[in-house]
Amino acid sequence: MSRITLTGVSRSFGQVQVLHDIDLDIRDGELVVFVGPSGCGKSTLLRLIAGLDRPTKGIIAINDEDVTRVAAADRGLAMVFQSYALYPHMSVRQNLAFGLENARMPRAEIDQRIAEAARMLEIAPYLDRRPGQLSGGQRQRVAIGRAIVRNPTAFLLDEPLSNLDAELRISTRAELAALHERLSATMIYVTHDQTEAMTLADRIVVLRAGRIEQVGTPLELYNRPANLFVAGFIGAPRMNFLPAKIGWTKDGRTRLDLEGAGSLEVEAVAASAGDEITLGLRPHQLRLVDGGEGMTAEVSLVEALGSETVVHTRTTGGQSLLAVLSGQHDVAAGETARFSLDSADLHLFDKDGVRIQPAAN
Amino acid sequence: MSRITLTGVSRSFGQVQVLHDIDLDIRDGELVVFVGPSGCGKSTLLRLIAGLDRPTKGIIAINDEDVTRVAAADRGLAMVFQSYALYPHMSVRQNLAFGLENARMPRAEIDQRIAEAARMLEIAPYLDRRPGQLSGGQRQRVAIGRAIVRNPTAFLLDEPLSNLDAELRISTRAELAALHERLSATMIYVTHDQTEAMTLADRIVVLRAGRIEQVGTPLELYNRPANLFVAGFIGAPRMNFLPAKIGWTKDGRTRLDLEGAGSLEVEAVAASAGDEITLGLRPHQLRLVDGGEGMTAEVSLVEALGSETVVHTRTTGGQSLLAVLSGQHDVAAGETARFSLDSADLHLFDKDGVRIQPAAN
Amino acid sequence: MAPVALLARVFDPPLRGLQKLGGTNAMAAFFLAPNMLIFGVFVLFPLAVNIAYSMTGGNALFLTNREFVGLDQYERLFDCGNYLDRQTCREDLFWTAVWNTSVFVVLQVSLMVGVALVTALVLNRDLKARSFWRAVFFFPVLLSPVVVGLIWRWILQRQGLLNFGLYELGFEPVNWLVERNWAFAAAVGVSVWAHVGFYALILLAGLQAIPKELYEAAEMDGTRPGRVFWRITLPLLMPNLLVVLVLTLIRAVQIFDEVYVLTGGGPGTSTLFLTQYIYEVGFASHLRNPGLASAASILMGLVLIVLTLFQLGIVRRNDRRGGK
Amino acid sequence: GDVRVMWYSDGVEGEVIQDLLNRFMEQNPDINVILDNVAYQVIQEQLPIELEAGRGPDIARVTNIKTLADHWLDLTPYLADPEYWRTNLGAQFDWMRPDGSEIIPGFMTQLTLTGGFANKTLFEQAGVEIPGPEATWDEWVEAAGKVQDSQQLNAAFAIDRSGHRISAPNVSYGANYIGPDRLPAPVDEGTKTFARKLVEWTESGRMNKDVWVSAAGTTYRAAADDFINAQIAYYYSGSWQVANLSTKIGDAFDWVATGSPCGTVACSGLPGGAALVGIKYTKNPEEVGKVMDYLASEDVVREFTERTLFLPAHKGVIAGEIDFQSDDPNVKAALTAFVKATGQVHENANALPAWKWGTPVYGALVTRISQAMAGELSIDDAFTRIDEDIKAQVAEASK
Amino acid sequence: MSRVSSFLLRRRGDTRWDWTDVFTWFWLIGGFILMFGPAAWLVNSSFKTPAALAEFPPTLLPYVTELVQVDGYDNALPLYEVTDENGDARVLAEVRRIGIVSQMVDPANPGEIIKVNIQDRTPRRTVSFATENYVEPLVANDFLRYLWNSVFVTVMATIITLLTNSMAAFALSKYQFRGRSTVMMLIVATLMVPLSVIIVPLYSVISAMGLFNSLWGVILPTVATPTGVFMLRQYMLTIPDELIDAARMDKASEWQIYWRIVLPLTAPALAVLAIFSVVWRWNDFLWPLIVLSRRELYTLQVGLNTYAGELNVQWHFILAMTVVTMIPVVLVFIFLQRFITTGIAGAGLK
Ligand SMILES: Nc1ncnc2c1ncn2[C@@H]1O[C@H](COP(=O)(O)OP(=O)(O)OP(=O)(O)O)[C@@H](O)[C@H]1O
Ligand SMILES: Nc1ncnc2c1ncn2[C@@H]1O[C@H](COP(=O)(O)OP(=O)(O)OP(=O)(O)O)[C@@H](O)[C@H]1O
Ligand SMILES: O=P(O)(O)OC[C@H](O)CO
Ligand SMILES: [Mg+2]
Ligand SMILES: [Mg+2]
Repeated sequence: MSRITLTGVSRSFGQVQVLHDIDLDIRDGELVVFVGPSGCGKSTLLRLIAGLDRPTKGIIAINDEDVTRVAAADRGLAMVFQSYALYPHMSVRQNLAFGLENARMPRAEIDQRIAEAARMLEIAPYLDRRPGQLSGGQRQRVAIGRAIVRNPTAFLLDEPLSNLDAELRISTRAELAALHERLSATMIYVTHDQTEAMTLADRIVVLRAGRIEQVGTPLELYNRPANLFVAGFIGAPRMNFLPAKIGWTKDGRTRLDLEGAGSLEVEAVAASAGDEITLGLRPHQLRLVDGGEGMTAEVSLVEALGSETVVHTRTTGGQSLLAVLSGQHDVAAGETARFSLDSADLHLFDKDGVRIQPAAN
Repeated sequence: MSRITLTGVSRSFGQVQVLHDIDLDIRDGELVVFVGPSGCGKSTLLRLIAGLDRPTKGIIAINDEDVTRVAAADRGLAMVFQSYALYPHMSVRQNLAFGLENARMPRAEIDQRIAEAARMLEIAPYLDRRPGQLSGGQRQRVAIGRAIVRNPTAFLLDEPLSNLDAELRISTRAELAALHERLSATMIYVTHDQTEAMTLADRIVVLRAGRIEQVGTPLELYNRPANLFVAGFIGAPRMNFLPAKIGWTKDGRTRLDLEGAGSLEVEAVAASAGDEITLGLRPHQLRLVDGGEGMTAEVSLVEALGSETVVHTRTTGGQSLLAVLSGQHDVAAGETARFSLDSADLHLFDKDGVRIQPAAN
Repeated sequence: MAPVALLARVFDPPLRGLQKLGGTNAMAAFFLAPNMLIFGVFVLFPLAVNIAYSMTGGNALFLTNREFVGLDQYERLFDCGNYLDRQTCREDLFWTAVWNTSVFVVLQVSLMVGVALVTALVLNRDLKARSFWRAVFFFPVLLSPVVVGLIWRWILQRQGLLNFGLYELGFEPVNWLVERNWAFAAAVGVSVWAHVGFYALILLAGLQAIPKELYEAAEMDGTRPGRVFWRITLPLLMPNLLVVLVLTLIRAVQIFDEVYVLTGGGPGTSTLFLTQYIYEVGFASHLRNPGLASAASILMGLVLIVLTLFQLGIVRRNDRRGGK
Repeated sequence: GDVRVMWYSDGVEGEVIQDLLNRFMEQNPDINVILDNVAYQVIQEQLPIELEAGRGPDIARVTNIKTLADHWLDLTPYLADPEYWRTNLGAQFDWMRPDGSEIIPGFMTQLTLTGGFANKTLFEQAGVEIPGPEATWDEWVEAAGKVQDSQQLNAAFAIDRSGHRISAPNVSYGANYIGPDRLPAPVDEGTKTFARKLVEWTESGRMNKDVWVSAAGTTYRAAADDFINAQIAYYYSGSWQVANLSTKIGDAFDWVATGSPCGTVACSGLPGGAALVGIKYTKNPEEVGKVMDYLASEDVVREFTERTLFLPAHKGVIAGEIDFQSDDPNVKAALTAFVKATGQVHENANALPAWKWGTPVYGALVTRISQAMAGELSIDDAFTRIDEDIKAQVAEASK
Repeated sequence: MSRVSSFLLRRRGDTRWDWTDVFTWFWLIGGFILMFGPAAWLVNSSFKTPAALAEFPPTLLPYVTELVQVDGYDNALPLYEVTDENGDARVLAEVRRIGIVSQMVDPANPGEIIKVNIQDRTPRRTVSFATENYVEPLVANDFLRYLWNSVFVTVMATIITLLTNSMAAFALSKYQFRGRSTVMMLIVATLMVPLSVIIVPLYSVISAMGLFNSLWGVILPTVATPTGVFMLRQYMLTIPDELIDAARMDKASEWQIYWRIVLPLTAPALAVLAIFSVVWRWNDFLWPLIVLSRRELYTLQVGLNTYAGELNVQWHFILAMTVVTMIPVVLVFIFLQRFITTGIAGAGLK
C-alpha cells in the first residue's frame, strides 16, 4: 500500500523527448489508469515507475522516499505485463514462486502465499500446468497472481487485457475491479481501451505526446473534458464536433450559431460574441424526435444492433454527426432525421480547444 | 452477382464430421453473415464454397450450376482472408495485379481496373508500398481491392476484421457496408463478432457444431431467436436467462413464476401450467425504477461508461442479472435495485431450449 | 535440471555483488568475457600472427626463428609472365587452385542450393513419417569429412562399387576419379551429398514459415503451380536462400578434407583446391613454406570476406525492401 | 623413468615391438617404456614441429631421417658398446646424421629396397616368359604388355605414386641427383629418359593410369590392390609389400619378386627404410641408451625381422640364418630375391638416403611428372618446373 | 486441395496421383538409397577380411572361402566347386596350386589327387563376419581408452561451447552496450576462417600455454565457435524482452535470468548447437592429430589414423572403427533430432 509521486519526470531516447515534465501524485490504494493514443508514452512512464528504465530528469518517490535510482527489484512493486510475460517453461506454481525464491523466502511461506493467491484467483486447479496449457483468462490470473504473492507496494499493469478476446476481456475486467476492491492496493493501469479505463479507474490520466492532458475520475473526464483532445478521446463512439459561433450572450443565455444547422441557446458561457468555438455532442445524447426543435441531418447509414441503433448522418453544413439511439428505431438511409438534445449535455471548446466554462455570474 | 445454393453439404475430416447436411440459399446481391462459436465450422463452410476444400457429400451450386468439383480459381469467387494473405513481397499494385495477370488480362485493362479499385477504396496513394508498410485498415482495403479487381461472382470474407483494433474495426465495418451497398455484390462474411454481424448482414446464419441453428435478418434473430442458443449468442452483453415455471394461463394471459424473484404476467403462450421454462431478458431492456412493480436484485458491481451504466446484480434466487442502463445512474454496489420490464421484451424458451410461441388464439 | 538450478544458485551471491557494483551493463561484459577471451586467444590472436607469418620466409616454424621478407611471399604468388595464362606464373599451382576453386564454388553452390531446395520442397509436403525422411537427408551431415571421402572413393574408384554395378548391368565401367570432368563432378557431387541435408533443413524451416493462406490466396487468384513457385514460394524463401547461399559459399571456398581424401587433388591437378594448396605448402611437403601458405591463406580470407559482405549487403537491401 | 617411443606401423610391427618392449620392461622394472602408436602423418607433419619447439618423444621411428638429423641424440655415451653398433649397424649412420658428423643417432628398424613383383600365374596363363634378371624396363613392359593383351588386363604394370620409387629406375638410366656442391643438380638425362618412357607408357595404357594421375601434389598412392586383384601383371614397389601381398593374395595366384629391371647403366633398386632414433631433447638419455641397446641387440633384431618380414639392417643378422615366419612359399622366395638385389644397388642410389635434399626432389618429381601424365604439362615443361621447384625450396631453406 | 498446393504447398491433395507425387517418391526413395547406401556399404565392408576388402569385383556380403578338415592334411583346406570335363559339378578341397593347375582332393575320399585347371574352379564361400576387425582394436589396441578420450573431449567441448556461446549470445542479444555491433562483426567475420589457415600460429599458442599433449589443448580452441554465438543470438532475439523485465521485477539477478529464464527458453537452439558441436568435436581430426602425440590421450579419430602407415593402410581396422565412431553421433542425433527444425527455424539463421 503506498503513495507514488512523480515530480518533473522526463525521459528522452537519444534526441527524442518522450516524456515532458510529468507531475503526478498517486494516492495510496488508488487505481489510476493511464490512457492516451499509441506512442504517447504510457508504457515508458510505467517502466520508469517500475524501475526498468531511468528518467532523464525528475524524481520518483514511493511513500515520500526517493527511489529514482533504486533498482526495479528493490522498489517493492509488481508488474503485470501486456503479454503476461509468464515464464513459459515453468509451471504456474514455479512462476508464482520464482520471485519469492529470489528473495530467499523460506519454502513454507512461499507455499502458503501461493496457496492463498491461488484460492483468491481460483487458479488452484492449474498450479501444475504450464502457461501454454492455460486459456487467456487463466493466464491473466496467473500473471496477477505472480504479482500478488509478492505483496507489492503497488501493482503496475501494462495493457494486461489487450491480448484477450472481447468476451474474456469483459469478464476479466470485472474480476480485476473486484480484486482491487478486495486488496485495496495501489494500482497503475495502462490501457488504450477506454471502456476499461472508465470501468476500472478511480482516476484516469490522459496522456498525449508525453504530456498529461487531464487527470480526473472517469465521469469527470466524460462529463467535463478539459479540452477537445480529452473530449474526443474519452467516450465511444467518439464525441461529435461541430463548428459554431457565439451569437450573443444575454440574460444568462448564450446563443450559438451552427454552420448551416440552425442555432442553439444555452446557459451563458464565458465567451464573447463572434468567437469561433467547437460544439461537442455525444452520440448517445442525441434523441430522435418527430418534429419541433432540434437539428436536422440526412441519414447516411443505419446500423441496428438490436439494443441500440447507430445512425450515421450528415448535417446540412456537411458535418458528419453520429447518433446512438437506445433500442430499435425505424430510420433508413436517405431519410432526414431530426434530433433533440439537452443543452446541459453540450460541450463547448474555444479556438485552442480548451473547454469553455459557464460564465461566472 | 450470383446466387449460391448449398444442398445437403457435409464435410468430415477423418472420423470427425464437421458439417452436417447444410442447406442454404444465398440470394443474388445478398450479404450473408455466418456466426457461431469457435470451431463450429464457419471457416470450413466458407472454404467449401470457395473451392479450397471439397465437401464429403452434397452439392454446391452457383447460379444453379453445379460447381462442387470445379477448382477454386474457376468459380469466379474472390476471398478476403482473415490475415489478408497479402503477398508481402509485392507492392500493393502487384498484389492487385497478380490475379489478373494469371488470367492473362491485357496490361491496359489491368491498370484501369486497379485505378478504379484504388479510387473506390482510397488506396491510390499506397499503390507502390508493400503491405508491410501499411496500417491494418489500409491492408484490409488492399485485401478487398484484390478481390474487387477480379470482378468476382461473389465475395467470401473470413473474419476479415479480426486483426484490427477496436477503433479501426468500427470504421472499416462501415466502409464494408458502404462498399456492399455500392457494388451490390453477393457477399458471404464469417465473423464471431456479433456487432459486425448485426450491422452488416442482410441475413445472419447462426451455426452450431456444424449445423444451422437459425437463418434470418439481424433483427429477426435479435427479436425472435429460435432457441436458447441463438438467444444467448445474439446480442451483447448476452441475454439474461432466468428459470421460471408456468403458473397458469387464462384470459389470454400467462403467469410465470420466477424462482425467488416474484412472478410476471405476460400474453398467453403455448405452454401448459407447471412447465419449466427459461425466461430471457436482454440487459438493455431492463429499466431502473424507484418503486412499484418489477424485479429486485442486489447490485454487485456498477460500471459507469458515461453513455451507459452497466449494473451487475444478483436476484434473490441467486441468479445473476445484468442490466445496461442508458446514461449515468446513481446506483452503487450493495444497494438493491428494482427493474421494470416490458412484457413484450420477454423471451420464453421451453425445456428443450426452443422458443415458445404466443398461444394461437 | 537439478545441477542447473544448483549452478544458478551457487554462483548467484557473488555475481549479484558484481551486478550491484558494476550495474547491469557490467554483467554484459561478464557474460561476454569467457567467449571473447577464448575467441581472442585461439582465433583472433593466431589470425594476427598469421599475417606476420606471411611476411617472413624460411622453413622455420616459429615466428621468432623466421626471417622478415616483407611482401616477398605475396610477390611470389603474383609473379606471372602473363596474367592470362596461369602456366606462366611462378606459383602455377596456386593459380590452378584458385581457378579450380572458383569453378568448384560456382558449380557446387548452384547444385547445393538446387538440390537443397528440391529436397526441402519434397520434405515440406504432407508426408507420412516426415521426420524419418528428414533424417535420411540429414544423415550424411553427421559423418566426418574423412569418412565421407573414403566411402565415396571406394564407390567411385575404378574397382569400386559403382563400376561393379555398371558392369553387372552391362555398361562400360567409367574411370570416375581419373577422367578430369568426372572427377571434378565427383568432388562437387560428394560435397553436395555430405552437406545438402543441413541446407535443406534451413530451407525447410523457411518453407514452413510461409503462411498457408498465401497459397490459398494464390489458388483463388487462379495461379498456375509454376507461377506460384516463382512468384510466391521463391521470393518468400529468399531470406533463407540467402543464408544458405552465404554459408555454402563460405564452405565451398574452404573445401578440403572430403575432396582431399576422395581425389587427392587429381586427376592431374584438376581438383586441387586452395585449402589443399595451402595445406601442402605449409605442412605436407617435405620442406614446408609456412610464409607462402600464410600469404595464400590471407588472400583467400580477403576474398571470402569480400564475398560475404557482398552477399550480406544483398540480404540487408532485401530486408529493407521487404517490409516485414 | 619413462621412455616414450613414437612409432608408426605399416603392418604388424607395432605389435611385435610392443612384445619386445614388454620383455625389456620385465627385465628392467625401473624403466617404463611407453609406445605411442601414431599415424604416419604424425611422424611426417607433427613431429618436426615438436622437434623445432625443442620437444618430442624420447625415441622415434622416422623416415625423414636426414632432414631432421640435427634433432637426433648422440647415443654414443649411453651405449654399452658403441663399437657393436658401428660394426653391425654403422653402414647406415650417414643416412641419419648431419654431413660430416660422427654421432650414433640410432639404427634402421628395417631396410627397404625398391623392386618389382610379377604375377607368375598371369604370365603362365598368357604363355609369356617372365623376363630374366638382366631384362630392361622396356623388356619388362613389353612382356607385361603381352600379358595385358592376352589376359585383357586393365594395364600391364604399375609403379607406386612416389618420387622415391621412380628414382631407382632413374638411377638405372644414369641419373644423379646430387650436384658437386651436394645441392640438387638440374634434372639430368637419366631422369629425363625414364620419365619420358613412363609418361609414354601411361599414355599408351601400359602403365596403370589411376595410380599417378588420380592425385595431385606429393600424395602417396600405392598400386598394390591392382596387383592383388590380378589387374596388372607387373608391379614395381618394394620389399615392404611382401607381407601385405602375402596376406591379401593368399593362394589366389603365384607371385615372385624380381629385383629391379635394368636401365642403361644399372639394374638398381633404391634403398631406404625407417630408423629408430633417440631425440636430443630427452630428459632420460641413459634410459634411452638402454632401450636402444636392447632393441639393437642381435637377437631382438632377428626376432623383429622374422616376425615382421622386414629386411634387416644388422650385419650380424644378415650373416646368420633368418627364419621368416610365414607359411607362404612366395614370401621366402621374395625376401631372398630382395636380399640378393641389394647387391645390385648403384652408388648413385646408395647415396640418396644419406642426402639431405632427397625428399624435396622426390616431391617435385612426383608432382610434376604426374601433371605431365595427366596431360596438363608437356614433359619438357615438367622438367623445367621440377628444376624451379627445387631451386625455390633450396632458396627458402637457406633463409 | 488442388495441384498447386500439392507440390509447392505442403499437402498431397486428392487421391489422384499427379507428376508431383511421382516425383516426390522418386526423390525420397532415390535419396534414401543415395544417402544411406554408402553408409550401409561402409558398415557391410567393415565386416570383411583384408583380402575380401581388396577384392574386385566387390562382393555384396562379407564372404570367406569355406574350409574343410580333410584326413591326412594338417591344415584345413579350402573348398571349391569344380566343373569337370563332363560338365559335372563337384565340391573338392584344394591341396595346393601350382601355376594354373590346382591339385584337389575329394574330402570324402582324400586318397586321390585330382588336377584341375584353375579356370574351372570357383571357391565355395559362406557369409562370415570378420568380427575380429572390431574385437582386435577394441581389446588389444586401447580403443576403449580412445573412446573415453573422445567422449571426454566431445562432452567437455560441447558443454563449454554451449555455456560460453550462450553467455555471449545473451550479452549480444539482450543488452545494449557500446561496441556490440563491432563484436558481432568480428564474430561473423571469423566465420570465414578455416582452421588450416591459423594452424601454425595456433600451435604456437597451445604450445606456449603448455596445452600440448593435453585434451584441453584439443578442446579450448574449438569452443568459441562463431557459428554457435551467431545461431544462439538469433534465437535469443526472439525471446520477448518482457520476460526479462518480468524476471527483473521478480528480483532475479542477471545471472539468474540467464540460467533460469534465457537458457531454458533457448533449448531448441541449444539442442541444435549441441548436435553440431558433438558432430564437429567427435569428428575433429586434423587438430587433435596435431596436439596429441601420446597414445593415452588419443581420440578415436586420431586412433583410427594409426592404422594409416607410411606404405600401407589397414583398411579393415579403419572401417570397423569408423563404424564404431559413427554410433554415438547417430545416437545423439536420434535423441535430439526433434529439436532440429524448430531450432533452425527459430535461430532463423538470418
Ligand atoms: N527504447 C526506445 N528507444 C527509442 N524510442 C523509444 C524507446 N521506447 C519507446 N520509444 C518511443 O517512445 C514513445 C513512447 O513509447 P511508449 O511505448 O511509452 O508508448 P505507449 O504509450 O505505451 O504506446 P502503445 O499504446 O502503442 O503501447 C514512442 O514514440 C516510442 O517510439
Ligand atoms: N484440416 C482439418 N483436419 C481436421 N479437423 C479440422 C480441419 N479443419 C478444421 N477442422 C475441425 O473442424 C472444426 C470446424 O473448424 P472451422 O475452422 O471451420 O471452425 P470455425 O467455425 O471457423 O472456428 P473459428 O471461429 O475458431 O475460426 C473444428 O473442430 C476443427 O478442429
Ligand atoms: O562453423 P565454425 O567455423 O564455427 O566451426 C565449427 C567447428 O569448429 C568446425 O569444426
Ligand atoms: Mg505501450
Ligand atoms: Mg475460422
